[in-house]
Amino acid sequence: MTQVIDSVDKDPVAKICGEPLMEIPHDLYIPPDALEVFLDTFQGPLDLLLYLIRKHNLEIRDIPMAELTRQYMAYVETMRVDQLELAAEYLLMTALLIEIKSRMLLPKPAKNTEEEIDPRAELVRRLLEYEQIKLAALRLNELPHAERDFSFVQVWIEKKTDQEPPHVHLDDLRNAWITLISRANVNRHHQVTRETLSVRAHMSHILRYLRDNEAVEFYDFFSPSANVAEVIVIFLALLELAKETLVEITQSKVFGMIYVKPIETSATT
Amino acid sequence: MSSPLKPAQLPSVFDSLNPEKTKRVLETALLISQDPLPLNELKKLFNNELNTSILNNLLEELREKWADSGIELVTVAGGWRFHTRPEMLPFLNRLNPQKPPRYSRAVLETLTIIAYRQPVTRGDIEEIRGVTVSSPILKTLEARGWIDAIGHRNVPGRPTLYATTVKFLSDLNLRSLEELPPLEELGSLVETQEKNEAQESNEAQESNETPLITLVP
Amino acid sequence: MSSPLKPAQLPSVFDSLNPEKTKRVLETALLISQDPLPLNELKKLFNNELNTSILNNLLEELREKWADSGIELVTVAGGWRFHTRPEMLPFLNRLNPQKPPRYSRAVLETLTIIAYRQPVTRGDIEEIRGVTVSSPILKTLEARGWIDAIGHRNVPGRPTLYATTVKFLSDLNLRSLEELPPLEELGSLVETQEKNEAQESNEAQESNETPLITLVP
Repeated sequence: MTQVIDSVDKDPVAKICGEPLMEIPHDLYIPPDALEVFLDTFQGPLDLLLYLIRKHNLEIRDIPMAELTRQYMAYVETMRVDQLELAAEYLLMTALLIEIKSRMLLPKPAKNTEEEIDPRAELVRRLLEYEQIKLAALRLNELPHAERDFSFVQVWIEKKTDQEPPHVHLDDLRNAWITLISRANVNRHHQVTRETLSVRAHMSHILRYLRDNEAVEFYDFFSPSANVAEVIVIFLALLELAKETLVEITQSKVFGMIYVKPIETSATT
Repeated sequence: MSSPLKPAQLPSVFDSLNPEKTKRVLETALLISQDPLPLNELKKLFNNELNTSILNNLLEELREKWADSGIELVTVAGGWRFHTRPEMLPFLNRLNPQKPPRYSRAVLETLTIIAYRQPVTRGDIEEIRGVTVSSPILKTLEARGWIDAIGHRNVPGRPTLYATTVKFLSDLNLRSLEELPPLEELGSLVETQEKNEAQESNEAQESNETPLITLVP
Repeated sequence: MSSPLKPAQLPSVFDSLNPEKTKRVLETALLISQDPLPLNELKKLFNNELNTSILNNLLEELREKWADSGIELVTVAGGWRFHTRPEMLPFLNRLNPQKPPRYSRAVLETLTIIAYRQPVTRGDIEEIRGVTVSSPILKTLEARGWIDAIGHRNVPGRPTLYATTVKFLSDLNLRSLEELPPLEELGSLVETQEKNEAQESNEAQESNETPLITLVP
């Protein structure tokens, strides 16, 4: 590998655009163990070419292709040893450079057209475009960046309450029920009446009451202030609970006290 | 630009900072931090060259400076922090009108079934909804205080019975379950023949009401 | 207790707010908001009862109020925002010693191409940079919220088109893409003797605002 580099170093750099270049700047030399640094340094073949052109003060509009190609290939050879995959893009550029060089060597055809296309034109355009972006990137990086160069002001919002719980509107329940009914094509609508609802509401009420009381005297469920309708509903609720074996209604002797017990209590005892 | 690795190269705080500048740095640090800054953090701003009493004095002065504004400097568990004053909240809430969070359809349907069909077991709910009811759904409603377990049905497995609570009613501005949207008007959704059945069953119930009361003298 | 279903009735702004109070509300809103607040957001604070010129005047007054402090009120792409002044940075860096990540040249160049040539595909970026653009590079920029995919070019493969975001502008303290540093004119990159050519190329560029996009049929 060093041979390659040596050969580059010893190559008479001779003349660039007619001006002799005394020596290749020593930073052309890439020590093999610095390959990673090298790879980090160049963003790709265009970047490397630009580096060579600018370092050696080559005329970008009149690139000495032989010189540039030779220097470029010295770098690429260095890379090929270890980083073949990455070198692919660089190798492609090598091929392009050689192609341009050879096209320039071809005898110029009779001047058919006034504007003869320089084989280097496209390469030059790409180099200039890339350099433009490269410089813009540097300047972009110099702009103040949030977090790097300044911070946002961000005062804590003190909220008395935590996250508000979801609101439920009666319409939500209505809509949910409509969805359920239309989805379930079942005959359970008969339980869907107001009357049933109040019975079922009382079923909950009774069960909740029984949860805290082992056995309740039957009459205790009926408050003296209850109107007839309420008494009916409570009674229906008790019957319904008995039917669903949720409560046990017992009477130890005829005309004795009637007790209502939650089934679970009687079951566990 | 001095390297952050060499703090020694920075001039001593007292060379470059008067109390006003020190307060400015403190203020800025507190304004960009949502978390409270403890004193030892605040001291770092000045390479620990400020002692606690000076720091506290400056913070007190800052607190006074902000006394007549929309935010205030307070000490909380973690240290010092700016936060908004309560009277600003009505305005600030207009900026981020948090869409009131909503319950999922599964939660709403479960709640609806419990409200209209209580007491019900999870199995009942599943039967009506046609899908399994996951524990988090019931837990959500229990945590909200809208349903609770009021017992167990006496069948194998002894499933828990759920019912709605008083809090459910009051949170929905209802005095009783009867004030829930009447379901009669939803009848149009139900097949007509089913409707008839329903009415029959209804009438049957009503016709039974009076005689039953005689059992309860 | 007002029902949670009905938003609390707030008095009209002008019943309760004088200019000082209005400024206080504005200031508070700007102090709590990490994102820049556009005028129409700020108007929401007052139920849209403030007109733009009054609002702008108040904001200018606020800007002046903060002129001599560690933070400043600025207008950026997204609206008005408070941020810290550069001279606070050395102090604040002591609080958070870990430096924000610096972007690699690959990321910066990719960002630059997207910023100046948008909308571009990954292929466009590769064309200009002369190397493949890895997914992590684009992901880094997307994660920062600086670029996003805005569509697909209607060519085989339908490659994604990338553009910069409002956050990119506001994070760089810019109000619009035009405030980006102007691209170095291609001509100035060329030696003097090529001046004529350079100028031609320059004119060509000027006459065709985005000449490079022609690379992408």
